[in-house]
Amino acid sequence: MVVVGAGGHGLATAYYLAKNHGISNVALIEKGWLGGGNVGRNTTIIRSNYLLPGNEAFYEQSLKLWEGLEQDFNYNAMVSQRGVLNLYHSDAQRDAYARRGNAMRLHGADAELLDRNAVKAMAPFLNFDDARFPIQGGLLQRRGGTARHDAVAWGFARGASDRGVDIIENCEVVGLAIEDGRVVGLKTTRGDIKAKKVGLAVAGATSQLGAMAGLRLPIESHVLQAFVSEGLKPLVPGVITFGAGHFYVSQSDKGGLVFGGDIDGYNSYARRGNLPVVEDVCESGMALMPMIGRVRLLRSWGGLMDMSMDGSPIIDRTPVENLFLNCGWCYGGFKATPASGWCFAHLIATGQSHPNAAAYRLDRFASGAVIDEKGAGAQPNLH
Amino acid sequence: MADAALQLKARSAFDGLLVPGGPKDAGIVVTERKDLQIATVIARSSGFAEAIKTAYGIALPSGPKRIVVHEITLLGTGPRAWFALRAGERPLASDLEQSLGEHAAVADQSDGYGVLRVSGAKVRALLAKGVPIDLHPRAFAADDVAVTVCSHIGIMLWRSDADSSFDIAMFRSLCGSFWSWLSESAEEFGLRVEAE
Amino acid sequence: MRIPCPFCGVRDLTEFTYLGDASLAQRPDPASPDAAARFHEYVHLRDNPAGLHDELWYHGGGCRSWLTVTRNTRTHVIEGAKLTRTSKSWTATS
Amino acid sequence: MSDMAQPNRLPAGGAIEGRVDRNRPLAFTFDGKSYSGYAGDTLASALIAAGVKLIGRSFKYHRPRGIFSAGPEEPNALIELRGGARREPNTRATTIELYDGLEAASQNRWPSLAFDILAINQIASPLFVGGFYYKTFMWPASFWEKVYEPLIRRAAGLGRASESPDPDHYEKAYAFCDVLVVGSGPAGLAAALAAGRSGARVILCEDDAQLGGRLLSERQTIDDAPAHLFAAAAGGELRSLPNVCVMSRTQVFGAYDSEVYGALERVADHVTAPAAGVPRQRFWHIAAKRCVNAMGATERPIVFGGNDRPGVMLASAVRTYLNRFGVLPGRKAVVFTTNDDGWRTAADLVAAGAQVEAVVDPRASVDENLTKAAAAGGVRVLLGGYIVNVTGGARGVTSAIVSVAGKRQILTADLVAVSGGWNPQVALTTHRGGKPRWSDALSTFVPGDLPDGMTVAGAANGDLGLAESLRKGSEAGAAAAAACGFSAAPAPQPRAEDEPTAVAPLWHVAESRHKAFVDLQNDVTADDITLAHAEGFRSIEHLKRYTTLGMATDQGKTSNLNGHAMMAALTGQAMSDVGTILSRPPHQPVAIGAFAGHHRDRHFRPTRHTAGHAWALENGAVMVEAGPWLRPQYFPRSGEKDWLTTVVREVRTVRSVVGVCDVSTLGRIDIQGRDAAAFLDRVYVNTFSTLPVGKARYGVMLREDGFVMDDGTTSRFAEDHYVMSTTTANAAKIMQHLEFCHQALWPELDVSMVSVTEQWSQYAVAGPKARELLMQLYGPDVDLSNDALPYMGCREIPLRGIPTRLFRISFSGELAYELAVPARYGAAVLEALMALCGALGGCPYGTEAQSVMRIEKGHVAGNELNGQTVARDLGLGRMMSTKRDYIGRVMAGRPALMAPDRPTLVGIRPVEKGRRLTAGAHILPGGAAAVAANDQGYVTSVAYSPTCEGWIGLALVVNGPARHGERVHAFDAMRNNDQDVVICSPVFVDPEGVRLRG
Ligand SMILES: Cc1cc2nc3c(=O)[nH]c(=O)nc-3n(C[C@H](O)[C@H](O)[C@H](O)COP(=O)(O)OP(=O)(O)OC[C@H]3O[C@@H](n4cnc5c(N)ncnc54)[C@H](O)[C@@H]3O)c2cc1C
Ligand SMILES: NC(=O)c1ccc[n+]([C@@H]2O[C@H](COP(=O)([O-])OP(=O)(O)OC[C@H]3O[C@@H](n4cnc5c(N)ncnc54)[C@H](O)[C@@H]3O)[C@@H](O)[C@H]2O)c1
Ligand SMILES: Cc1cc2nc3c(=O)[nH]c(=O)nc-3n(C[C@H](O)[C@H](O)[C@H](O)COP(=O)(O)O)c2cc1C
Ligand SMILES: [Zn+2]
Repeated sequence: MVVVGAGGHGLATAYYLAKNHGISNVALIEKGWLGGGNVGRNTTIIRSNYLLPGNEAFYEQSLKLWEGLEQDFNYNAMVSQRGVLNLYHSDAQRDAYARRGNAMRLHGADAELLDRNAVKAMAPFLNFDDARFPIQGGLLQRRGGTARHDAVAWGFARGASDRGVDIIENCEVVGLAIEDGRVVGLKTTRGDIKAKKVGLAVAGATSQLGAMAGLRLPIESHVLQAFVSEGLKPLVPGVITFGAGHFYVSQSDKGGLVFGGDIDGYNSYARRGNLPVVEDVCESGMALMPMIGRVRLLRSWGGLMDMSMDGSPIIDRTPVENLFLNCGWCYGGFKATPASGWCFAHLIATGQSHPNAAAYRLDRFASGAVIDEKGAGAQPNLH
Repeated sequence: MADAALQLKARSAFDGLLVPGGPKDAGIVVTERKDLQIATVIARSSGFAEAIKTAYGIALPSGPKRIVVHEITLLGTGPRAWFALRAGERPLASDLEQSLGEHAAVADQSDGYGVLRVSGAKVRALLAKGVPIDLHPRAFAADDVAVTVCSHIGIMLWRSDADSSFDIAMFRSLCGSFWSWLSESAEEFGLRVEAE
Repeated sequence: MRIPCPFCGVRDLTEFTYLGDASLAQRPDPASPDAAARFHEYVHLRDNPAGLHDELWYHGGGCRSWLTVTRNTRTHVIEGAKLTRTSKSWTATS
Repeated sequence: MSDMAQPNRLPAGGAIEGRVDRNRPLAFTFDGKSYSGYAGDTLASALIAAGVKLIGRSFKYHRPRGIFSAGPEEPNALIELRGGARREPNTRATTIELYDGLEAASQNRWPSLAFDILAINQIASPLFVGGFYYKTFMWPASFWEKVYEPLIRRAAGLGRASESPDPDHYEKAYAFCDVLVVGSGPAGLAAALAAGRSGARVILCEDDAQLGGRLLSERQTIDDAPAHLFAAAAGGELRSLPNVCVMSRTQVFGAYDSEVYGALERVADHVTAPAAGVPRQRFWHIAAKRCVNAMGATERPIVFGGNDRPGVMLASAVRTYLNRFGVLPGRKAVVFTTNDDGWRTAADLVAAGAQVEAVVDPRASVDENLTKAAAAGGVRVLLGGYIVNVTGGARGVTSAIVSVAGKRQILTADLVAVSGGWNPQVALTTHRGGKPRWSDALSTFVPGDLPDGMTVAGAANGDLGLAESLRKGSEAGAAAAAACGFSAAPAPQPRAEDEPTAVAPLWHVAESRHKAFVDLQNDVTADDITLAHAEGFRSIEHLKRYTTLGMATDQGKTSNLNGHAMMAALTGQAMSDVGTILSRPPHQPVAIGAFAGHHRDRHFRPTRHTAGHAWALENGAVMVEAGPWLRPQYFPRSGEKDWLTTVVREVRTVRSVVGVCDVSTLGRIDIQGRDAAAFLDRVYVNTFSTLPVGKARYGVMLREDGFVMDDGTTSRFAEDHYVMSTTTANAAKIMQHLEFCHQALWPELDVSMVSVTEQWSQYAVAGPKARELLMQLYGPDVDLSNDALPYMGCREIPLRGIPTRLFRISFSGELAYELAVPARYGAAVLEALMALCGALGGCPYGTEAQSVMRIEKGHVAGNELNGQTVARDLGLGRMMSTKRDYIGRVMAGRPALMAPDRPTLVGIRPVEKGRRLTAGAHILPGGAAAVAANDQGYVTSVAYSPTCEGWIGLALVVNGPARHGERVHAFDAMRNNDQDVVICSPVFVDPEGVRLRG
């Protein structure tokens, strides 16, 4: 069996193939260095505060897996449940968050709706007095938080490797061998590989791999930037997201404020963004917490998002037999890493969708059973 | 009806925002152009160019250019769109409608925009703080027009006839925000507001 | 990034809004017998190439034109841009 | 001048005296103690003058650290500048221009700089090796969360940010030029002169306060005069050219697409606080046709034991302190250099009167001019030598232990000047994806493929000599100008000499036994590199992330190459295969406030005001954000105890008398053309071509994927003239959508649209006395009877000579009109309306009352039009034309969107009378368990209905319409408001619509 892409999802898939299904004859093929894709460049937020039926059970499974992950793979991924606070700024937004919080509770997840005073007690430095969009309260998931992105990749890699998975770096898949509608192997920059089953977990490169199998997919690749400030003594507790602009922030274990905002908004494979988004993010940051004016932005970078048409992922078989697809994570797939690996491994090993990922079908766009949390429609750059 | 309403008082877009005064040697001088009739003109057919020629005796330039005919200033704002202005009370939209007939869609916008004349020695330094286009005379000539965005606010911008002087039009509802940007940005140069 | 609007000249990215692949300007025939399948492809499926990409941008902060821009998605270099409006293309000035 | 307070200041009039302004002394404090320096000093040079060696503590081990460099690459001397709300953590003392009253404090120490308890980390340091987080702090399980993590977090970071809003303001600005020159060393100045003289528009950005780059730091000559005079003269000429803009204190920090460069101008960082109206910093977007990158090079250190002690300094920095600032960083020095350039430091130290114990150079032989000059200065030469350890402590270096051919000797010294060669600053050449190229000759990376429009000149390109920098700079400047169509007669080259620059590679003194630092700021040691290698973190990107090499505020400017070369040695790879890690913008850290400019706090986004805004404020309205607009939410009167009392009163007044509401924020689009009707038929699900002139119709628009996009009424004023209204929130989006439909899909249609939202102020007049009120306004000549203006009619009616439009439409369900008047009369008409309204016993009402009344009528709004609903879900399915195509028709037919069990609009009422409903509650079957499997929908909107005398709500519920009368459960754990509710019709008031036709 071959899994393509040693990002978080590919690594977790290989790990659970070996661990849950006893399948260790797995090669994990990576074109660069392991963990160098989105798993190594995200803002590390983990949470399960989703709204729609197809999503919430999956993300809650993922959060539960995070909670036991370090003991499971014996590596410190610095899972830190310091809470995720989504701010709201209007009555309508409050009600939308109430809807979401209730959906979470129905799925057994934790959620609390805070009013302005409770938010102020938690984060007194936020802009309560001179705001264009005053803070009215927030939806808090205390079990949410962050995990150390690189360590997650390394932990899964170590765990998979210990269980016999071959991780092959600097090896790019350049073609798929398909016979009679069935995948039988791959062509790589380091030679051909035969395979009974192939799972694709290549995030931003999904369309390119899909094209090798003759598939046109409901995916666009977009760049998302992220930012880190110089290291600071503790300033921001947990994760805070701005509800009236594009800004989310947490503080890394090294003291840097790690923050981000919206995607740049156009198709891209360049892994770097442009100034308008830098400005938009910093404007939002200064609207929300003007104490960071003199904090210096240290570094910015970008990753390639596999944006889907409804903003939700795909974990499914494809029209090509034995070719499996894991993609569409948009900018929220880090938190999904454990459950994505778990469910994708389940699908590849058993041929059946895992119940928690059953809605992530490729044909849902044709059928209309889309999972559109934002209600933005078939326009990836709006999700 | 009651007497008070008999004289419905018109208020200009910057009413209450601009207060005349300021230092004599100010680097920036601002005046509201209150006395304007404004209309948008959209060409509907290929007969438009001919209709303009018949009505006004000129060929319209293509591109974002300004042309003045019969006291009407026409600003090219889009491939088929013009922004028309005329000083004074005479209604402009209905005049244009009559002369262009079915060749154009005309809408009265006299109330929809606030228009400022911004001038002074520092005017380009001021506009550089918000306008993302090159206003150097080599790049933005006397009859050039730009529809652009300044400080998150959509504007139309063109040179007025005097040196170092620009006219800027923006939606009426945004005049307050535009003014807060302009007055803050102009502070270091000194700002004087003059009545029209 | 700056986009060369055929009407306005080269303008900053902030003036534009992105829609996506230029094929979105080719709406399928709603009367065709396989309209459902064709609309599904039209609305949802994309080539998403790494390289040259024809794409639709709206110059909402400028001349309000829809543009078809050819841009390299690997380098962001823009090869050209034209008005999307093509058929019956009369100009208002000649 | 002998100066007790500045013991290390070189005397004025000496062979080397520096160029600070001794007539302008400046006072400053460091850790509360007072010092003095001179105008022209940096904080670092002033501290050196004052004899302060210990500046801070290192990140991980809390080791004492001093000043290492004289520029922005500084890894050690980070301080907190200023205090209170202006506190700036992690500020490099080497880049801060001294100003009078400057306050600085050391950071990352507790309780004090000299006595730092966390320095225990030094002793415990085997635990703190690279990657220490990942393997330690694991067991037992709960210890990570409860003990280790909080500990690590408290120890993390360096400086303390201010916890109050930044009091200064920032600006953004845009600049355009033919040629951007980055850096004003000899290369940059020559480039700017060549381009500027040709007439091209040139911008020269220099990070430093002064132009000149290395010319300010060296004792070289140009045209037989001290080189800094050339810089001054060049600056003068450039400033005199009208087409040239010289921007000092301006760092170009990033190269972005389409030849856009980001630059930061520090307008007021060199003064106590910005003057009134002056921003602290200005963030420039520079669009340049060409760029000459002349950023120079950064000297690289060597990794050896104790190389982090205060008193170990880059050799070129020593020269800067001597020649530019006139301060002596040490009295007894050892120079450790792998290249000819380092020898100059020995010469300059001698010239300044310091003692140089030795020049240690690992090369077996060097140019004999160097050794001769050293001997002449009384300097010992130790060829084939290495420093293996430096001893000392918080008070600085005490000795250097040198090994020559295996023999060790101890040299007493208080200064160790080190040079491992020079690294061209390639950053800007790589921001857009370019990869640097390895140069064996220079033992470093030089620019490889360049981004469009950029050339590199001078030390940044590996041209290290002075004459060469001048020549290459001027060639690059002329070529850049020529590419923009400008040329000038070639001018004579300034006369200068190339200094010797030979270099041999040396990264790490392997003999060192003591802690040898690769990354001084992040405390990454040589052992950490070895450990990373052993653990398998061998690619330089893994090395970086595992050890944090190059991830500190200096981004590895002095450490990356050494670390990578050390890893290459371990893996046996060639440096050309190892490559470099990606450098990313910003080149040097940039304050977040600068990127925001004016757009912070309440200026985050523009605010749109209607013409009635002032009136609303004067009349006590509580305002609420509605998209970009502010609208009156309600108008409290004195004595009303809460918003609900007010809103109930407003609703009752409208339903029983009359009320007026400002609805100017709705989008209004003027649509004209022969094909306007056909066009509307294609964008709305229902038909507008059949709408008679003088009538309005409610319409619903879909996205192409079949979901509802927007709704509103569109009125027909002539065969070829409609006015469409959109929701406030969607106005801009709909305009864009219509333009798309026209320009991209159906350009053949004769239709045109333009927003007229701003042209009109619009007021809803609603209630039984609405007609009476409007008749009073228009006067007796205007007929407003049901026949003259029936329900859903619209007319243009002049009001005292003003053109107005009157629409008989109703959102509230009452007899209602919307009156549109040209916006300049908006305020006056509102005042007139309100006077009349008050006289009739009516009142103004806001968005809250409007919302109550629309819920009472079962009208959908934003909460229901949330992008997840199709027309059928909202009870609007019957409007969908079956005869023709329209946007979204085909996709709305997808099976899942036609499914009969989709959640569909219903009304709900509490079972328990008087109980409050909450929106966002989920609907479960009566008595069912609160689990996801039982989730059947949710409550979208609720209101207290004075008309129904109780709370009512709208909900989307599975099979809703078939379930009227059913008792279900509303689950609201968020508000602890679980309760049973009864499903009912969504129309609570006047279902037959008698009132609105009245
Ligand atoms: C800036 C940023 C911020 C983010 N913030 C968050 C967040 O806070 N929370 C959250 O939940 N999510 C976040 N995300 C999203 C999340 O990182 C991704 O959704 C997730 O990591 C994607 O899955 P992955 O880890 O498998 O992808 P990747 O790590 O990108 O893995 C894909 C791998 O496939 C490899 N590959 C591609 N093509 C080939 C080929 N032809 N042959 C071999 N290998 C190939 C790639 O090199 C890559 O290593 C963020 C993403 C970014 C970029
Ligand atoms: N002999 C040697 O081994 C050796 C080695 C290196 C340099 N040098 C000397 O250095 C000089 C090289 O000249 P040069 O002009 O190439 O470099 P320079 O170092 O003299 O000047 C570079 C200038 O660019 C500025 N700068 C750097 N990054 C910037 C940015 N992002 N934005 C704005 N400004 C920025 C710096 O502040 C500096 O003033 C020569 O005098 C040469 O003799 C000699
Ligand atoms: C959570 C997180 C924290 C980071 N912290 C730092 C940091 O403290 N210093 C730093 O230089 N880079 C930091 N980075 C950014 C990385 O250096 C790097 O830019 C990112 O992994 C993307 O890789 P690339 O820039 O090589 O493409 C951080 C990245 C992430 C995802
Ligand atoms: Zn344009």
